[in-house]
Order: sequence, then structure tokens, then C-alpha cells
Amino acid sequence: MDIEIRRKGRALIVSLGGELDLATAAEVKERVDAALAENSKVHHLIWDLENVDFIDSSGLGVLLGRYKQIQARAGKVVALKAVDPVRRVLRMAGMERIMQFADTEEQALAQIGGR
Amino acid sequence: MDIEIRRKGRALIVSLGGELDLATAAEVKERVDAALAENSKVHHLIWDLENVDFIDSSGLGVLLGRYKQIQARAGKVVALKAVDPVRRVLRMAGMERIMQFADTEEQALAQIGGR
Amino acid sequence: METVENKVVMRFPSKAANIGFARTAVALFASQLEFTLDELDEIKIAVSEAVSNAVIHGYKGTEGEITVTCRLTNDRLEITVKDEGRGIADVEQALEPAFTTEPEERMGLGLVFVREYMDKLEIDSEPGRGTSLFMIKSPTQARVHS
Amino acid sequence: METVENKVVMRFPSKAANIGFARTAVALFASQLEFTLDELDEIKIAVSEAVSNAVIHGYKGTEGEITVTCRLTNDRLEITVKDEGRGIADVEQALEPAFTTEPEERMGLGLVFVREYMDKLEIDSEPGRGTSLFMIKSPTQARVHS
Ligand SMILES: Nc1ncnc2c1ncn2[C@@H]1O[C@H](COP(=O)(O)OP(=O)(O)O)[C@@H](O)[C@H]1O
Ligand SMILES: Nc1ncnc2c1ncn2[C@@H]1O[C@H](COP(=O)(O)OP(=O)(O)O)[C@@H](O)[C@H]1O
Repeated sequence: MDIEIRRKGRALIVSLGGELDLATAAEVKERVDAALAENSKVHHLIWDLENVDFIDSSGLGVLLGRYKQIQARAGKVVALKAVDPVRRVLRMAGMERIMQFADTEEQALAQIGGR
Repeated sequence: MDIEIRRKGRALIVSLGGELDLATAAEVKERVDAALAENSKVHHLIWDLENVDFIDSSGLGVLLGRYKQIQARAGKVVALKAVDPVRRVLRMAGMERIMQFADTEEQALAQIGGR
Repeated sequence: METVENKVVMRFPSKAANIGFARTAVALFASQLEFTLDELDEIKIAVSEAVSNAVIHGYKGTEGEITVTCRLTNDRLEITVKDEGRGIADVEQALEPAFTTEPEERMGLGLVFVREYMDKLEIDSEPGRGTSLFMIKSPTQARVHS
Repeated sequence: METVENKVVMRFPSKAANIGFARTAVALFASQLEFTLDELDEIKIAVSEAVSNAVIHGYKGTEGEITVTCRLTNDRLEITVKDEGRGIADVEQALEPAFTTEPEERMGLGLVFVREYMDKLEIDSEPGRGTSLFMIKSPTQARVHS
């Protein structure tokens, strides 16, 4: 799994590439949790899912776990550029109740209030 | 396997798409042999391999069998736009001794003498 | 009349790395029927959940064998995912959304996805003996490739 | 020390449609090691030839079972393709370029390709009992994915 993490203002932008399942979940969790622990100024989390072509419930578990941490920081979570099959799984699991969807980074940053 | 056959002057142009192996060989043989039988004016055969992404010795057998028929008509055979992995297999089997390679249809037609 | 057109049996150890192999291989085999891309995605998810469950819950840390069997008839695909692990105590409960025996780690959505994405799901499980998921899916649109 | 890192066994009937499944599934499994795309293509061709031979020569029209086993160690992939068909009378001869028992249809290149594209090939065959091809290939460039 390709994992790229950068900070933009008060948002952490995590770009993933590959298939997000049980085999790759642990590494994503670790990397993102470490970045969140290091950056106490970060309130929001943007998942750039453009290059994720598969996700199942183990992958959703990764997103949900990180959502709980962001919630504790009173921040927002955005799913950016999710491709159709991935977006379908996210919706089916009701993830639109806890995260927003965006098609561009600007849109994502605007949705979290530009902060 | 996608098979498209058209005539251009004294050449038959056969465009294939998919994987050329034992599972698809019979259909290609039948279709091309029928076209050759119908078109006694056809002397040359151009295989457009642009969309063939796999070939093995069963696939080479198809090319070789048709080569023999074209040879009997004193014609030439050209392999057009073969992608690297396919070209490699063709070369390894020594097919460049019995067919020419071309990157464009014009080039292929020129190689068979424009006839 | 239903005739078995094709079949494949795959056996592999319960490693997380094999989950991706299993779902992709099954989708590859399934593409002999005229499934849409969406349907192939659904099959992939169902297989991914079933094999993940065998790895996480069935064998829980220990290594065991997982068997995935695909049978293809003229109009449907049958998939069986079998482990010889710990088994499920209460299958009805396991099927409930959000039920999981690993609340720290899991969402309890795996079997919900399998049921949602496949036409049919039957679970055969016995504590201490193992679990077998039998799933069926038919293409909505068409017949077997010629 | 060599340790088996992973393994998959696939069993399917000797249908031509399964040749493509077998080579693609093996390449998928092989991609756990750092093979180049060219090497993965070579593996595909070797598997395609071995499975085609089982279909055409091993079972010749009748239907039988083919077993493909992949074992992965830290630095190599071992593939076995096995049929319980007619077997090979003279293995040395079968390996000769252009030798074929089906001169109308075949080129006698299949085993030549297998030998060319794999690092090692061992053939175990007995007339009337079947044939087993054991092949090894190692990535030229690197180690196992982490
Ligand atoms: N193959 C299996 N072996 C043993 N237990 C299983 C198996 N599959 C499912 N279960 C049980 O059923 C529960 C619900 O499964 P599931 O809906 O997939 O959710 P999750 O995997 O998130 O726990 C699991 O928590 C586990 O207790
Ligand atoms: N699995 C097999 N079972 C029986 N005979 C085989 C098998 N594989 C190869 N052979 C024999 O070896 C010969 C050479 O095989 P090969 O080099 O693959 O060429 P081809 O398939 O073109 O005949 C075949 O013609 C056949 O007689």
C-alpha cells in the first residue's frame, strides 16, 4: 500500500494507493496514528482515495477508527476523489453520516471550513 | 477474443484483441481460414496485434499455419503493432524469419509491396 | 437443467496476504459469466470478507488452511469459503449488523456485506470444527460467454 | 535458511478456458515477490504451456483434473503443474525443439518455452500415470515485499 501523509494548515492529508483490506490496514493505522500523535495542531483529516481501487470492511475499520480520534479533536473527516466502487462501499456502510465527500482538494479544504 | 477482418487491396488485415492461446486459437483459425477461402485475390496477411496482450506457442501455431497458406499464394505476412511481450515471444520463436514487423498500417502495406 | 460448466478449488494458508489473491482469483474465474464490473466488485468484497473472517476469527493468530471453491453453472456462480478454525457459536447473532466478537478492532459489517452483495448466503459452522460460507451470485444481464 | 513463506494449490478440470485463469492466477500469486513485469510475463507463458500440454496431450479430449501448486520462499517461486493423464514416453525427446506428437496442430515449442523462461524445469512423467512439471523462478532484482 502506498501511503503519503502531509499537513495543510490544520488538516492532515493522507493519500493512499492500492487495496485497503486486512493485509494493508495495520500499516495505514500505524502511520496515520503516528502523524496524528505528532501533530496536535491537526484537527481535520482528508483521505485522498483517488488511487484506492478496493476497500472492504477491514478498510472501513481504518477510516472509522481515525474518525473517532478526529471527533475527539472536534474536527471533520473528508473522503477525497473516491472512485465509484469505493464510494459505493462507503455509502453502503453509512460513512456519509460521519464524513463528507469531495472531488478536489480545494473543495475538501472548504468543507472543513478552510481552517 | 475479438476478431475483426477486412480486406485492403490484395491484403487481408486481421485485428485481434485479447489473449491468443489454446482457448481462442480455434476461433481465430476458422475465421481467418474462411476469409482466405472466400478471397482468392488475397495474397498477403497483416496481423494487427495492437490489442493482443498475451501469446503462447498455441497462438504462434495459429500464425504459422496461416503463414503456410500465404506462402502457397506467394504472399507476405506482417505483424503490425505487436506490443513488447508479444513481440518478444514472436522473436524467440524465430517468427521474424517468416514475417515482417511494422508499426503502422502504411508501413505494413509498403512492406508487402503496396500491392 | 443445471450443468456444472467449470470449477476451481484453491487452498492456501490463512495469511492476510492471501485475501487479495483470493478475491482477485475468484473475480477472474467469475468473469467467464457475463457479470458487470459492479457485480465483479461485489463478488470481490464478499470473498474478501469471508476470507478475512477465516483469517481473523477462524484461526485468530494461528495458521490454518482456507479452501475457496468456485462452481460455475450456465447461469450462476457458487462460492464456498471454508476454514477449520474455531467456528461460530451463534450464527444468527453473527449475521446481525454491528455484531462482532472483536469490538476494539472490527465493525461487525463483514457478513452484512456478504449478504448484501451476494444473492444467497448459507453459513455452516460448528464451534471447534470450523466454518463454511456458501454463496451464490447470478449475473443480472446475460448468459455464459460463448 | 529457506522457509516457505506462502503456498497456494489450485485444482480445476482440463478445459481450455482454465489455461488463462491458471496463468493469470499464478502471476498474481507470484507478484508477492519482486518480479519484473517481463519476468511475470515469462511465468505466465511457462504456466500457459504447461497447462495447455496437460489439456491437449495429457488428457487429449477427455476431461481430467489439473493441479497447479505454487510455493513461495523468500527468494524464489516454485510451480508444479500436474496431470493424471497419458504421460510422456520419452521425456528427453519431448524437450527437443520442434518435437511434437501432434505435427498437424502443434509446433513442439511448448516445453522449449518453459525451459527458456524458467530458471529450472524438472519433468516427472510415466506413461499411463500422468505428468508433473516442476519449475523454479527467482526474481533477478530483489527481495520479498515487506
Ligand atoms: N470464519 C469465522 N470463524 C469464526 N467466527 C467467525 C467467522 N466469521 C465470522 N465469525 C464471527 O461472526 C462475527 C461477525 O462477523 P462479521 O459480520 O464479518 O464482522 P467482523 O469481522 O467485523 O467481526 C465475528 O466477530 C466472529 O465472532
Ligand atoms: N502433460 C503432458 N502429457 C503427455 N504428453 C505431453 C505432456 N506435455 C508434453 N507432452 C509430449 O511432449 C511433446 C512436446 O511438448 P511441447 O514441447 O510442449 O510441444 P507441443 O505441445 O507443441 O507438442 C508433446 O507433443 C507431447 O507428446
